[in-house]
Amino acid sequence: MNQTIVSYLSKYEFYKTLLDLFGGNESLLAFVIYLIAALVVILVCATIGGFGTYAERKISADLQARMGPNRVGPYGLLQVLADGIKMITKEDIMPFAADKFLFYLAPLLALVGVFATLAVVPWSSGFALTDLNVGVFYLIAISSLVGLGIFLGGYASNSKWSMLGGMRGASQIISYEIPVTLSVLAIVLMAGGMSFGTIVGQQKGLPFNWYLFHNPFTFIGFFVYFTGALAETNRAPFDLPEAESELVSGYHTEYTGMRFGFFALAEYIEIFVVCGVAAALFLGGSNLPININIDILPLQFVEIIIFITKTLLLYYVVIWIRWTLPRLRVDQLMSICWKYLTPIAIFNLVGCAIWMVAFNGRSLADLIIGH
Amino acid sequence: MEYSVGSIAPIFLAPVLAFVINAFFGRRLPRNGDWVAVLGVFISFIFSARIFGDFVFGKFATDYYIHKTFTWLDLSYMDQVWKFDLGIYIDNMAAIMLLMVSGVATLIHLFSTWYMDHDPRHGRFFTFLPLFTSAMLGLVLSDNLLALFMFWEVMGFCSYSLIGIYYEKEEAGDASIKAFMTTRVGDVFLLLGIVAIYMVIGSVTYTDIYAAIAEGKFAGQSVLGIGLATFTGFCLFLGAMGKSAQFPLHVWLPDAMMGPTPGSALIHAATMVAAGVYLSLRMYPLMVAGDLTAFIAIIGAITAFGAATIALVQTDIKAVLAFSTISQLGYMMIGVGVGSYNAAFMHLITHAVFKACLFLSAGSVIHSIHEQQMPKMGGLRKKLPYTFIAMFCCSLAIAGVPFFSGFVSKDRILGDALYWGFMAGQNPMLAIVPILGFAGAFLTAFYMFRMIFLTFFGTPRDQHIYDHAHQEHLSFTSNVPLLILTVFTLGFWYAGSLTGQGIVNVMGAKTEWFKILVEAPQVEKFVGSEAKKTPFIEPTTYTETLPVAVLDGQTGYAGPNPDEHKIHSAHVIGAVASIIIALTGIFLAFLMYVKGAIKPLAPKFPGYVRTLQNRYYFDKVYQDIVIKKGLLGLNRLLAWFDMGIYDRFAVDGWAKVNRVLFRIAKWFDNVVIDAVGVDGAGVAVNLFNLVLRIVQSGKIQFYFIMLIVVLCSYIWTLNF
Amino acid sequence: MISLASYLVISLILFVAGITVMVARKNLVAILLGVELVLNAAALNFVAYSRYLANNLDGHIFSLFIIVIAASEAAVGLAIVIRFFQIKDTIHVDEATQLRN
Amino acid sequence: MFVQILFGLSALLTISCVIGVVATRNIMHSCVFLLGTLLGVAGLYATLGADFVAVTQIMVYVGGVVILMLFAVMLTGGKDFVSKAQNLLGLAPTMGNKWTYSLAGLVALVFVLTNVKLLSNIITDAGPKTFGNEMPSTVSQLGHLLVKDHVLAFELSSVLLLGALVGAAIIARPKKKQ
Repeated sequence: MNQTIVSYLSKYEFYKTLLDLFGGNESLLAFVIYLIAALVVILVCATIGGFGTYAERKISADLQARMGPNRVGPYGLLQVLADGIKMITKEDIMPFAADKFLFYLAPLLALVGVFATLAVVPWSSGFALTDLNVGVFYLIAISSLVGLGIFLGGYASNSKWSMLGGMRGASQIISYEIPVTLSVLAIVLMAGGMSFGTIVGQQKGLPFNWYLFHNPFTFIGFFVYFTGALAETNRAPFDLPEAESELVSGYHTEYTGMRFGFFALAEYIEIFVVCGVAAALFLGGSNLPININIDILPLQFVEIIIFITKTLLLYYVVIWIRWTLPRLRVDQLMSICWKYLTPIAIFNLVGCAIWMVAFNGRSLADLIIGH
Repeated sequence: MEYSVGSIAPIFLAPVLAFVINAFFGRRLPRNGDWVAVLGVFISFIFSARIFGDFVFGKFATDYYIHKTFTWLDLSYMDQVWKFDLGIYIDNMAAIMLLMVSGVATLIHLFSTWYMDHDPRHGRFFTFLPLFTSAMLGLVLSDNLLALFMFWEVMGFCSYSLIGIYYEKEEAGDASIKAFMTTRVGDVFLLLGIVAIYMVIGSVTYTDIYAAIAEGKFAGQSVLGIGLATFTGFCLFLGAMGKSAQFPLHVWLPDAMMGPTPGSALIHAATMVAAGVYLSLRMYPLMVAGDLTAFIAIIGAITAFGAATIALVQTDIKAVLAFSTISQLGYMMIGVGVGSYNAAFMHLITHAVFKACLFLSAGSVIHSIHEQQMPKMGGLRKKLPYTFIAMFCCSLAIAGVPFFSGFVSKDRILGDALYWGFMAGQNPMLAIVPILGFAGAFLTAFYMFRMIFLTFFGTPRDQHIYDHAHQEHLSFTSNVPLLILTVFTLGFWYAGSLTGQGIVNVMGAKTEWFKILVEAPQVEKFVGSEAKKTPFIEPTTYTETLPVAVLDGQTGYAGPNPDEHKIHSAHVIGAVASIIIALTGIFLAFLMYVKGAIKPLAPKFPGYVRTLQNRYYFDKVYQDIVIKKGLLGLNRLLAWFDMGIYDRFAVDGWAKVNRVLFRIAKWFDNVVIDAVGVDGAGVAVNLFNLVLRIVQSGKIQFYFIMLIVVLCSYIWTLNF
Repeated sequence: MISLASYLVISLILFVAGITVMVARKNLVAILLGVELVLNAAALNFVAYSRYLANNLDGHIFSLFIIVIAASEAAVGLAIVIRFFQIKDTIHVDEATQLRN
Repeated sequence: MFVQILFGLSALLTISCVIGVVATRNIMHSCVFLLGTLLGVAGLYATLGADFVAVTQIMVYVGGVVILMLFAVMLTGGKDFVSKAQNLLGLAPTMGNKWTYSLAGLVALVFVLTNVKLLSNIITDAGPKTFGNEMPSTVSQLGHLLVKDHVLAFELSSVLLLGALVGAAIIARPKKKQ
């Protein structure tokens, strides 16, 4: 069975108390725990997604020596709330020639795809919603729903800008899935398992046990993954589907109000998830930077904080890149994927396999220090 | 003595590595990476030399061999064992062969760096040359027929690429396809033979085959009414015929000179064509078990003589050498056929050395004067002194003049053939083999010296070419390889005595080392040879060093032969006869082409000469009969079937049938309408067409429904 | 407990729908869509049998290969459809009656 | 309990979407319903303990096939057709109207019933045999099966995929201008 938050909690005494409270009905208790945990995760992520817009504006302002939002609340922190209220109260416009069914469906698909990935994000060693044994694979698979949502959104709007944006988005996402998957596969190969628990568990201890520093191939692989992930989330410099200077606003040109909000939210949460995966796969995930062998509940919260810190640092890098690099052309985008990233990723995969055989899976640091 | 895989594998892997490097990065490297190729082959030469030294200079017993295997493919499922082993098998023969192949290949690579310099296909050439060498080395190293077949095909592919390297020339393209397709005929049979062997004994490893022969597994089984040993032996020999250019599959080799000359030297003279002979020698017990020796001898004799006659009239210097290669391969096959096992193998080695040298010399000549036609040469002796020395010595060797290697090996074959044909009490018709052999030897001496005299002696026949020829200087890449090879055309390297007849002993106790080391496999020894197999990775613990005393004994000999005396006298007769024949041939050539004392005989037999110039019309016959009449005819038949029958009857037929029906209806309409009734006929025709149209609607989906309906009714009828 | 029959019924529905789509729709893409449904029905059956009848995972392997084949079938089929559209300017299946030109 | 609920939801999704695929005229909507069906089937796989197959199903279909189909629909105009031109006296089916739908459904039903008849003695068996109610990870077992027992099919499928890749690229390439 897969490890889940329920199976983790069942180790503790208070679980028995809770079980008594529910009259010994384990299924019901598990359902309630899952419900609460899922709600918490979704709410936290939605908040993070919302604050993503705030962070974006604040950091861009910082990079351009401006002030950024500073009127609503202290340091403009309540700007998020104001934006949300504005979005909800806006008129929901449906273009006359739009395909109504798909027009409604598209933002939901995007949002569902992102929320579904949250199920396997390894917040900490115990507090993952579920630790699927095909976790990484599942994450990559289900996140392609976002691409589908973007494509359908572009199509359903029945507008040229949207259509172009949607097609660009779909082709970009399915292309960049290949280098991303290949570089993730290299890590799966090293860890010997597809569940996040296995992968993160292999990177315990000091930073040189992270897969980032495991061998030269994984080091390159991290950058391949990160570049590909940027493209998959339609972030600059790969934000061609919504290139405002060419396509007005791309696939969500015709969307207003909360539907537009769904797209935006999906994008920001996806960035968070992708950064989280990068942190879990390459940067040691939620592990403490020291090796301790005690398992107490408060430690889980420390682990969550570590994981979120790493993720947010990467999140900062993403925003930093957006406000630093200019946008690519379409042909450059494709040639980067197919001519550079994919071959490099394949090379990395083969290199990792050879490394595994040649050095018995030991890391570079282990080889240097280990004797 | 422990051989780890690490000390054997570089023989094969170093050239492969060179190939990989040159294939992927060749263009980026200085000089297109030709030095990588040379280095790779040289490494394999060093490792081969070590093994050769251990095997030849008395570290092991004469019947020692290394056999290491690993499981390549394990498809065992439940309790069915189905797995396939690959491995390394080195015995004396393989050790000698390895040294020869890697040594000759090293020199040829070295020469090629000079010859192919500034050639537009430089890089491509140096990509395929090491691959080719590695395939040949792999073939020698491999311990089973399937691996042999794989390397065999790799070599076929390489030769295809190297012959067609100037693919923009139409002849080169044609020649490469011809070489590929002709050898393919043999290869199909080779594969058939391998499969047949696998079906019977469940393994294609040499040792297992030998053991199976000894245990009599082949006896009593038959395929298509032919004894199994005969069938498999014949199939394997057909493969060997294709690769070794034996009559009637020899047609590809003369055309193969379209490639660069060093390529020809490596492929079509020294090593690849020897693969066929090597296979025949490896499978010699099978050939004996299948009573194929007489057949092999006759094929060899026909090839030896026929190719020699064709070589008489060739004017292209490379064509003469190509036909002499075919002819010499014929001698090797005679050797296999008449049971002269070690002489055939020795001739393989000596021939490889002097033929490589001859081809390289020809390359040197061609490179210097940019001309291949001998009538335009002449007097080049002064311009190309080193090449002349090399070519002259090699010609002496191939002609069978004493003190040279050709004499040692060829005369042993001819002596054995003489004994076999006349004295062994066989069918008197088989005397044709030694007769053709000696006649071929005479012709060999004649045409080789015709070539030498036309090229190097006399006065320049084309002054312009002569004046523009470069004066040759001693250089490490251009003619030192030639001279090194020339040194090894001397006889004493091979026989210990200069003539092979025991007249002058040079190397003491190991005088007859070829005879001691190389002998036909004694199949009985291999029964239960599983124990000698060692796993691939662990260092082998199996050691069997022989006390030195045994080396001086006669272990290598098969035992006292009651006919020893007869054989000896046959050898003496053969030696004397062939010396006389060779000298006569040389002298005749001298008279004809230097002195002019005898007019060339060609004008007196115009018809025959034309036949020879057309190479006995083999190409024409293949072209006209096999390809035009056979394959093209078949194609035409199929096309006719397609167009004439299928199209006309099946497709147009429907239309015609419809039209005919309409016509009938019309007739019916016109004739019977008044009598019978107007509407009836019309409706009938309509209905008929309707059924027809429903069945033939051209709608995929309707077909699909029909499919399901038919399938359902089928299942339904089966089950109820 | 869920029985084997319930899976088979769902697979049956998928299969019937697939055949219906394949036979009834006129759009070439829709026909390919029906093929996917049929293949899915078969794969579902394999996995269900693997769990309920057999004692091994061979059914999973089969369904994996079915997925592989479906993917390549879709790629090639859709390529053909697009090519057909370039030539004929329509993807009506009844237009696809010629073997040449 | 979870499994039963998941089964119910997946079955509902599958069946309702499959009806959508058949019933809707809009080919684009058909594709989206197909997506729902495939996700439902993935859910059914999950209830059968086939975790790897389920995720592969999502990966290949959602990420690949459905997007490919949507692209194809978009590139070819996305119309569905109703044609009555080929009506042959009402005898042969005219494809694309309600009669065809009924006929096709009938044909398919007959086909399926044939098979049900064949397999009826198997179907009566109940209760999972493999693993009981436990659902252990199948990933490592599948890996071993793929490279041991089914290695030939595995290799062949890689060749097939390469062939499909190259073939699709060549077929769909726009015509060169003469």
